[in-house]
Amino acid sequence: MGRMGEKVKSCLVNSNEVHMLLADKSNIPEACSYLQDELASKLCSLISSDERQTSGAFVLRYVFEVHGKEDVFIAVTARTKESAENQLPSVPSIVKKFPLAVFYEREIRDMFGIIADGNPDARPLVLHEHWSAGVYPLRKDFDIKTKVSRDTGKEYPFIKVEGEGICEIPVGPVHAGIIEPGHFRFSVLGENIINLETRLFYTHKGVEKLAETMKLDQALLLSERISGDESVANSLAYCQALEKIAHTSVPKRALQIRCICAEMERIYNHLGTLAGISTDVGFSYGSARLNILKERMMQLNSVISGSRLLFGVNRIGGVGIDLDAEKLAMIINTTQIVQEDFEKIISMLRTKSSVVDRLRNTGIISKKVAYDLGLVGVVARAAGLDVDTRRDHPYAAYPTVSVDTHHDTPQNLMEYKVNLEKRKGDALGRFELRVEEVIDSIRMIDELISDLYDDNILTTDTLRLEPYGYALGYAESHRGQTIHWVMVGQDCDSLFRYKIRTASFVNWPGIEQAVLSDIVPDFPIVNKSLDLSYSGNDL
Amino acid sequence: MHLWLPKAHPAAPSNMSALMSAVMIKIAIYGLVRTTFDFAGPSSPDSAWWGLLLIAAGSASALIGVLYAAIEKDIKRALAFSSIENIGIIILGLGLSVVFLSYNLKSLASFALLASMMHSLNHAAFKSLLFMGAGSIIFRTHTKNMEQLGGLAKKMPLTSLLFLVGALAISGLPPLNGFVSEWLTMQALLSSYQVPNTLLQISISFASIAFALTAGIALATFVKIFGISFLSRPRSVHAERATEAPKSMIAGMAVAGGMCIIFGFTPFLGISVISSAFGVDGSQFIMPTSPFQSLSAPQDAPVTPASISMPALGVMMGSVAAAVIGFIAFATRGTKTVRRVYSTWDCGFGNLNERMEYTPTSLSQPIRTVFKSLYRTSTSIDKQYFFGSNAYFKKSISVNSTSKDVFEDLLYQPLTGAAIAFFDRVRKMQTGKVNAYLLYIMIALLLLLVLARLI
Amino acid sequence: MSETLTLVAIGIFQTIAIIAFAPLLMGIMRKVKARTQKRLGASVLQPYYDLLKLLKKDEVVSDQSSWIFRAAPWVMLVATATAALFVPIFLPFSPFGTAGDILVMLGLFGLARFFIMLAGLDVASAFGGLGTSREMMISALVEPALFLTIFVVSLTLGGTNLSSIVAASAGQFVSGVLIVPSMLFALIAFFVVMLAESGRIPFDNPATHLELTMVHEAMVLEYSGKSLAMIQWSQSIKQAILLALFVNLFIPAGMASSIVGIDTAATSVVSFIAKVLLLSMLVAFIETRTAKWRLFRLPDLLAMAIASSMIGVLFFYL
Amino acid sequence: MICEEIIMSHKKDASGLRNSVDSGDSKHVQTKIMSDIMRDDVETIKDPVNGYTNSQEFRGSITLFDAIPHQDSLDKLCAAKAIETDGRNVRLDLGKCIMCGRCQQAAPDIFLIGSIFETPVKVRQDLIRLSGKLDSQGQKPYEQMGKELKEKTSKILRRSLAIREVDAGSCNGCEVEITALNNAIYDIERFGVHFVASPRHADVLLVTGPASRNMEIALRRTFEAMPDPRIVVAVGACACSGGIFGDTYATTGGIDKVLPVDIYVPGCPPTPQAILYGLLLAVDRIEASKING
Repeated sequence: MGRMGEKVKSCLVNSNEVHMLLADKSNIPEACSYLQDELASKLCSLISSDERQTSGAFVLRYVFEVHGKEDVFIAVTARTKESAENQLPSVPSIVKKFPLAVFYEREIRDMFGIIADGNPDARPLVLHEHWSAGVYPLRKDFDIKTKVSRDTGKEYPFIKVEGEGICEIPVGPVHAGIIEPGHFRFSVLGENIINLETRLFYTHKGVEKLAETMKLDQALLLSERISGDESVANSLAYCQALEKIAHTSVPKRALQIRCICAEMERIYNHLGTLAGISTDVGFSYGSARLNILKERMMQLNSVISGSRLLFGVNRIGGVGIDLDAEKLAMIINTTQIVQEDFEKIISMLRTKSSVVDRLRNTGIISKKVAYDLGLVGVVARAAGLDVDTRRDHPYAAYPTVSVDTHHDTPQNLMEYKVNLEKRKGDALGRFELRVEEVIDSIRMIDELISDLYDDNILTTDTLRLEPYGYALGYAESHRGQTIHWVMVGQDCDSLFRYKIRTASFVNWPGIEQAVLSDIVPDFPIVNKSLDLSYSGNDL
Repeated sequence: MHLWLPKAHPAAPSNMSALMSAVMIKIAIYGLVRTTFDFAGPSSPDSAWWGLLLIAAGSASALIGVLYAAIEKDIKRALAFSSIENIGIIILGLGLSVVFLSYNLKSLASFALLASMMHSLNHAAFKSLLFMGAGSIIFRTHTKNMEQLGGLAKKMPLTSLLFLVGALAISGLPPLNGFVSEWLTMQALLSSYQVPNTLLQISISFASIAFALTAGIALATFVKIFGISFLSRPRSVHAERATEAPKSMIAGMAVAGGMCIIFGFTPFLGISVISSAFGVDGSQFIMPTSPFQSLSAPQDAPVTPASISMPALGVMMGSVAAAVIGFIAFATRGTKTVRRVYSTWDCGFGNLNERMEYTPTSLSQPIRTVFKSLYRTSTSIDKQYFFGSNAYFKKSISVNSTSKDVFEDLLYQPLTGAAIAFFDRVRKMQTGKVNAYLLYIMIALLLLLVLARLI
Repeated sequence: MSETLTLVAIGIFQTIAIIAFAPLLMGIMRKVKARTQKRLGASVLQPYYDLLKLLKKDEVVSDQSSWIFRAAPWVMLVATATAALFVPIFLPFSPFGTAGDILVMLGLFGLARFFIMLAGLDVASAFGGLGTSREMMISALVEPALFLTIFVVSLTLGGTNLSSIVAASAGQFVSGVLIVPSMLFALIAFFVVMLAESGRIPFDNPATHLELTMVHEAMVLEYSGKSLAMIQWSQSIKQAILLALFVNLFIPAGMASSIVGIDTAATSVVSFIAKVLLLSMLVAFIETRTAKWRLFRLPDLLAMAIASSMIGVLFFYL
Repeated sequence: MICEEIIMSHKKDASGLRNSVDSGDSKHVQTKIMSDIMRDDVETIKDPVNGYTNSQEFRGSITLFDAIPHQDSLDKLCAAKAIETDGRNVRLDLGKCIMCGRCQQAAPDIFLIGSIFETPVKVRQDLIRLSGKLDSQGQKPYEQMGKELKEKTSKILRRSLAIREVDAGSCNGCEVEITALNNAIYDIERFGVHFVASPRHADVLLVTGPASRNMEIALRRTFEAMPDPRIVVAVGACACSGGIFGDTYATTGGIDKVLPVDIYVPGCPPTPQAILYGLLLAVDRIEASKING
């Protein structure tokens, strides 16, 4: 940290997190660049919190994930406050170097009223144009019950593509299929997509603000409902953050059950996505068959957790469900049957030239775009980035499972690296990767079950939290890395700030890049193959 | 007494000049017919090459003309390209006639000639209608660029109705006149199996592909021209402020539209005019003399020929329409349904505007893509970014697409240029009074027919 | 005179039959599709329930639409129902054949299509335009494929008059020479054209719910109530006509050549129904087996159909 | 339980198929696949509403017993604020309940969670339980007034129901379950129910989520775009009342704050059976009294 020495006021280490407090907010861009360039780390979240009551300023934390072997997160922390009455606080923007920061900075401006100086995109993000100005919901002085008046007549300024013959196709927020709401504005010349802009946050329901009014256990239920199909991953990240603050050790059996459920979640969602891709290419037979398998998995979910979407699996300090021998046998049987059927259906899909043709070279996300935008999960891996939170930052029982068989031996690793370079980042690549992950997940479940500890499912320790303690919790959902930052309140039973950054939030900007070489009718395939959550993004 | 071209708008081209053109072009065709049949010598298989040449030239001209009409965004130029297409079809019929004559298939030859001449007669009717309609549009909106038009059906209801008649007719849809002559041409093409020369037979079947493709694209083209100009939302202030064309213009179009309908339902009127004008021997194939007699292909063939009867078709469509209306009324009896007006479905976003409806360029883009080798289009996208080459922050995007092409430069530019220059000269004859124009049309038509009779 | 009247009565009867049973055919195809997807599927009568419901529902029309939008469903239904008059169905001839031939039928389909494409543009939505522009491309290419198929058929069977060609086809089958190479190639082309014309996979996905991928449905997104019912009905009539034509042109087995006896007529009716059912099941089954093609690969498929007919032509001449 | 049945029924099937996949010969695999397609054993369950039970563990309907709560903080316990208590009586709003099961753990003498789905209702009040008894304020006068109109509606829509689904801010959980209605197991199509792309074609507006503020206008516009007669079905706790997301700056607290709701389907998320029940109830194909279990 030599070069940054005098600019860093203090440094604090908390398990695998390094928090460096900057002396002045003007050093933010320099510090961030330093972390990316010198330490090969990647911006993975930007957290703002209103700590005016406790420390007299808004605090911004730029969280970096060190890329490589070490399991370390570095948070650049800076403070900012209103310099004068009626003037919004500001920080220097980092978008010039970090294009992925644009969504974060726009979000912080909407929710906290902190301006990012130098960000050319000053359009509202979370609070749509009809919200009246001067409303900053995540500030502590904003009451959650406030009903903000509605302004009329304002329009969101989409980029207007100049040129004769260009027309715009507005799609959404109410889509034709059974999907979540979001608005897509295509500028097209006939079938060719010239530009695409997304307008999201239709499902914004104030999750982060709501969490601040809840007790810890209630917020756990909320975290499951950030995105209904990622309930295990999100609640896991939340629980792990709290357990990290309290330094609680969770029983091993609970950790294993967490992993089993996390993998089951991955399986049923990947099956759903693959079925969706099959529907979107108009191959209804494949989707019908895959949906049957998905239904099987969901019925299994219902048996083991009491909820078809695996709600209620995680508890702070353990899990809420136990798996007896009967249930374990059922998991093994069902996954085996699903796997056999699945392999059969996939081998059929692969022989259908009409299916493969529609996926190949559709929705290409290059490695450079994936890196620049910091994409995560299947999308990033399909583009050739070697990222997987389960392996890079092992949590729960993943250290004991062979998550990634590619990194076992040098030969495998070599082969895998070559394979990575060949990946094109198209819909077919994402399709194949999901297929692979389904099989991998079933293997991991087998491994976990065969090695299941006989132990408690909930820690017997009491949760020892300290006021305003904070930590990062993270997990790899089927969409990719989800990172939650939890800061407990003064009474140690409520939340002071809960910042959720799901995989979808980082992956959404990728879609605007992915469609540029495609035609309009292929957009649904691109969209489905990226498998993005709106609710997890909009919060 | 309406003045058609106020002096304040000298740039606005006249629709009447265009109408004249529709007739004048036929004089050139007439010249070709006479040359062909008078100087091509006695009928012998050796002269089939001339027919084949005409077929080739006709089908190529038809196809290329319609392809250019399909992507054109200037309404007058689109109609001009469509004229090239139709002349192609006329020449194709002529060529067929020559080929048939060379093999001494007299009845087929006269049938093909009839098809060709019917088409030129019909073309005169619907193309003058369309040109007049275009003229009215230009007169009221001061633009001939379809990118600026739209929504005129509500502003100019009568014009839109008449233009629709013309568009349906030129697309060869029943029960209008365009269908009759296209039917005749198709039958002439189908009869080509009677030519005892395999090479010719196969060549003609290739011409059939071109002809059918032409017909298919022509339909798409006129969906585009009518749909873009008259339907959806106005794309510019000019179109927004448009009002119904003056009565005189409507009257002119109504005459031509009436001809499209009359020649459609009673093709025998046109046939008798043509056969008397050209002295075609009508005895060799069924010549309908009464409204309900059907029109048939020549009976050289060993099997029952194809036939249509347009009046019967009209009666049938009418009775089916009555039956449908009756059935729907019966099926919905007892239930009172309401028709409510609400904005177009916008996926819940609201604020639909004229930028969110299809433009003519976008509409024809799939066709442009399919035939891209013929168009050689180029599209350049210019993107400006906030941070140099950082492609994630777009400042502005502009698109420029062109469809310059060798065909256009070498062949059609001079041709259309000459045509437009010719129309401009004709325009000088205008006096600005509608009856004078109508008189011109009648004189021109009569002259044509009388000339034909005399020579 | 009475014989003419009988003929007319039979003609009207078979036309009404095809119009009335067209939705049933749609229902059967959906049922087959459902069964191949391991589903029970809707009742085969479901299309009728849908139509009846729509007839009783209110309409919501766009404030941007003009009279074209309101006229289009009527024109569509009248044009397709009139086309049904020309098609020989149970018998190898239609008494209305003298008024028009297969080209008239195509012209009527073209008329219906012209209006629905205009209706797509009329409502000023991007989706309507999207559907219209795709339909423009497909229909422009279907036309030559279909015309060339007719070319082959009329060369082989003589003329374009539906009654005479269907009769000729039936006659040829009796004499045992159905397998004419040119007809085989025409059959392939006609099958492709039939899929394209009735908006089925791989051209269009009749079950799609995505505005951006639709062709036909994108143009009718704005229709509701009675108008929608008419459009759906005419769509099913068109499909039924094409299936009937396919069956009668290429597999005329079992068709009575005249109306001499009750038993031959009955055989004719039964065999026709059996053939159409089999064919519609085949179409539904093929739909299960293929995905929708990329939009700009469809011209290749139609080009293949054109080429196939052209080969048919060559076979006929050489 | 069901899973076991499924497993049993497929064990034989699966073992036979594994051989085919392992055989390696691609042509062989092809023919096997072909024969597999041909053998269209229907997976659809007969009566998804009554003849089909969830797993024993499933958290569905809640029964309320007449017991005096011994815990003061019972109402503070519920994350969705579904429980209200004055110390003696307990008022449970099933329209808010997210089926987390915390109340049963805290007070098993009052709450019992069953494995059957909670029954959809036509009147919001019917979702409120007061110490085991149905709230007597259930009947509303306007219900009687609109009865004739509703009967006409259900008569028209009885055999054919087209659905436009709108997500008004849900967590995607309800969407997963609504999508499941289309799969071969539930196969909603056989009831004449299908999903359509355009609200112009729709009879039912199936809404999920707490009607987020950002979706409010779009939701209204979708409803306006539908032709009469039309039915609004609120799916899930969020749609019924705002659920765990409640009534905040970003939500409106239930679909009935925005649109007139005809059917409330409780649950978080409701099972496909429950949604199907709600749809059939909307067109009177199921009698409201025929509550299973």
